[in-house]
Amino acid sequence: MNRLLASLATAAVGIPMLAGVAQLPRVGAPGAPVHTHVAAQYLAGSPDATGAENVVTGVLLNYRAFDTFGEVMIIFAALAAVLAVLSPVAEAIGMPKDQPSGTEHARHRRAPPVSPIVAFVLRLTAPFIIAFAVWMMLKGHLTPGGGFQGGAMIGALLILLSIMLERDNLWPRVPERLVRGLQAAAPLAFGVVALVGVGLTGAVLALPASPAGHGLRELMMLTLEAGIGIGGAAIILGLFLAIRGD
Amino acid sequence: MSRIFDLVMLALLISVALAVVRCRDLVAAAILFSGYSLVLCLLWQYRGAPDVAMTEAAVGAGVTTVLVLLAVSRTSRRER
Amino acid sequence: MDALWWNLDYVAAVILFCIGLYTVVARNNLIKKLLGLNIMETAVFAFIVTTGSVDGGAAPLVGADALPPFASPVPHAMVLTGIVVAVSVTALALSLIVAVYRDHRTLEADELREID
Amino acid sequence: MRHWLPAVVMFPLVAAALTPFLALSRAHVARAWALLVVALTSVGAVFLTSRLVIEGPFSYAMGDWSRPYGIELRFDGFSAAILFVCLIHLLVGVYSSHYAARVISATRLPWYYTLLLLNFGGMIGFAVTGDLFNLFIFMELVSVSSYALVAIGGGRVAPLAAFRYLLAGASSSVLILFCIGVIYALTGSLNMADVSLRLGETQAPAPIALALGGLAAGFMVKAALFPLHAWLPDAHASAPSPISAVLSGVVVKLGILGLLRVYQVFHDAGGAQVAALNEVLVWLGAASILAGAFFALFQDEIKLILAYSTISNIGYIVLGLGLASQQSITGATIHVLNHALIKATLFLAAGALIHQTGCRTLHELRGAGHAMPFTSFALAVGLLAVIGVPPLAGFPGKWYVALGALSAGRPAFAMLVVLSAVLVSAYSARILNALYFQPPSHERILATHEAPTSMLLPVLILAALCLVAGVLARFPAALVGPAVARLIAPAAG
Repeated sequence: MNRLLASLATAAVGIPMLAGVAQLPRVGAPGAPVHTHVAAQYLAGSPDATGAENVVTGVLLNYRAFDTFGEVMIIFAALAAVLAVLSPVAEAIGMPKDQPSGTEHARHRRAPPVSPIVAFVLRLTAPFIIAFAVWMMLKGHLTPGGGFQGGAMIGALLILLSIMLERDNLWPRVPERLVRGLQAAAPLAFGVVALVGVGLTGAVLALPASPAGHGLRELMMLTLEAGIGIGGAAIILGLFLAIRGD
Repeated sequence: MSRIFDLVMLALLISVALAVVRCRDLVAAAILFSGYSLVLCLLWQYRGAPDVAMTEAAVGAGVTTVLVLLAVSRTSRRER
Repeated sequence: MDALWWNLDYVAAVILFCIGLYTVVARNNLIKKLLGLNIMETAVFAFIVTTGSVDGGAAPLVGADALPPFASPVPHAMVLTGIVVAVSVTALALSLIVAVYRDHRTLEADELREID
Repeated sequence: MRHWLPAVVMFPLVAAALTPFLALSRAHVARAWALLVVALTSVGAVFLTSRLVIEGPFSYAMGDWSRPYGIELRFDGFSAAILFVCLIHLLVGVYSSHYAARVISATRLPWYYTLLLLNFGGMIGFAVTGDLFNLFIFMELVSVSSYALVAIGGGRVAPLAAFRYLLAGASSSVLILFCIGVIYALTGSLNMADVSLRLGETQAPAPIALALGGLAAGFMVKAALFPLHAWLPDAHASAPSPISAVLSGVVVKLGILGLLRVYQVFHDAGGAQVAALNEVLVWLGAASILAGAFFALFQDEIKLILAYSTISNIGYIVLGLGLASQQSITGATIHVLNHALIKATLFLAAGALIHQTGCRTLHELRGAGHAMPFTSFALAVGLLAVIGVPPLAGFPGKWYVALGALSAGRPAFAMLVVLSAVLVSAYSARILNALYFQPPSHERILATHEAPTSMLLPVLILAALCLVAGVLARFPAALVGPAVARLIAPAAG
């Protein structure tokens, strides 16, 4: 019965979608409004109007920077949410005592030891991964890539390092205030750039377009990229550690 | 020629998605989902969207799969 | 019906969306429902990226030697943000799944329905 | 200071991101910081609303990129709802000090206030943005923080209810994003005003119908309209009471505000399709009124009754939208604002009862009216308001919707609005009967004393506001009037 209901619901949504999608402009048609309206202006004015040869980064950090600010707030909200749901419910009155988290930690500590091959390969490739990620973050406005891709890569690397180093407790004890500061790096970067933008150009999240301001515009875009990258990496590591049960 | 590549990739995408849905073992489903993200990444790279392909590879195949495997390790592996 | 042949990419995206929706509604395991949700999201991202593509279009990098036509950059920016939203929702859903398992020791929707 | 509009959105969000950095694990610092941020943002909201009254709707181009190349924030009659969002978040913040310390574990408290601020900033962003994709992003921000706030109290039901809420919310968000993709493919722009113009010119009825239907369905799930409401009762009942007040008062209204934006975007494009959608909304709204009130009759837990009452009140609002006459949409908008006050009063008062007595069901709460006179008085005022008794806040919204039904030539729905008050008064009477006219059956009822002032003060202020909002309904009606008039005006094309 449940499967019939589900397939009916899926058909009720799928069939109108097919009908609607069929009448859209042909895939890849150069004359479609997608290419002639706003996008044409972005592509035409891109290198000098936004200071980014990679137009996607130009859109993300300049034309629609407010969207990226919202996106950065969402990934931070996910971290706050995961920590709110999984922090140990120990001493709330009338709450059944949650399983002692001590055993949780012990179970992780006795995790199978990391094989030497993985350890060696990781130690070998770690510098190159970091170099590539930092290059992608800082060169995001010229070649494909950007803050968030670099941040995701550094986050993945930190996850690998945390698994390996934690086993023989080389994992550094970072003060909590620094951790929370790094995790809030991206919204902070947007706040700073917005204020500086208002000061210079009189509009929030506006980068100085005048020829004199090009150097400053480059710096502000790099600040945003670095903030998004560092913030993204810290949050992805935070998500991993929180779901694992630290 | 380009049309054929598109159709092959789309067919592969749909078959991997069906495999993810039908697979009983959740760890295998997570790995298949990582493969699904990589096929999607290839398709987008071909479609002229390198930024999106890179993000889908790093985030979709990388972070999502790691988090799903982590959650499976803390809960049950078999889907009844 | 030839419109459907030319927009085959859109049709594939809609098929993926339906696979995901069916999984979310019909499957019993909470993690499988979550994977279905991810398939739905990636299907919409595939649709949006395809709307931005152009025949023989190069990546939107307007460097010195780049030749038009370029793919439209706005769908790429939308999907980039969408992927981040998808991973955020997935991370929260997984932590809820861990919390549910800690309380009820099962992830099957029918068993859970009997409990509350 | 013309930068108030972006400041009102960005300041609370950046402040939310700094909360863990400032507070670390000290809950009182997080709470003080959250209250300060909400208070400052309320000043901005009051300033923006006064500017709206003087100048009429105005907009702000983010990044100095004019329409349609950049993102445009637009403050019109419907955006003035952020005043009520500020008010409810301020009172919930004050209420949460004592309540949250007992119900939520100390390690989670700083994150509780961070998520509350994120929810607050996201809701304001959603109300003022004039860009379709930006609307989606702020909707997701509100949704993610709401899912977590439902589960933060812990307990047996909360995480499961939050997961079901997440699945329903995320599926509808995906459908909404798909429709935004279709609209972008059709018009090549994401700015609402620009899209509205360009949609009028395109001759592709099928994608327009798909986009309109998909967006409406997505926002109906967010607003928990009748057939798509299954996720709401468990989520709103198992959440901590201050969060239930925010969810039922503010977050559910996100779907209604979304529907209003959809009407604005598709105003010129699909005349026939919009009429068809109106018809669907009318019947679903009517069904929601009856179903919500009917299910509320059979619940024993006080917060479940209030959750089903929310579904019933969303029915009134959607019925008002569907009737599409000047009075009915004005009535719907007033009821959006007044219902926020009423449901906040009810959930906070019920939360105070549960917090003091530890009992959740009507059977256990018997006789609490005499043990906690002030809280029960506020609950009684809220219940009378929900029925729609004239001087109180529930009356003007329903009255305008009934008048709108008559002027739209559908007296049956006017009758429905009036007669449904019987069903609503039935479940309200059950609560009042249990509180005042039953001998206490649970020994803890005798031992309880009144709620602490930090919880009692917001509840009494809200109860007073229920009366004030009922009497002064003319002002929000005047504020929203022009925006509604533009919505009703025949299609320009």
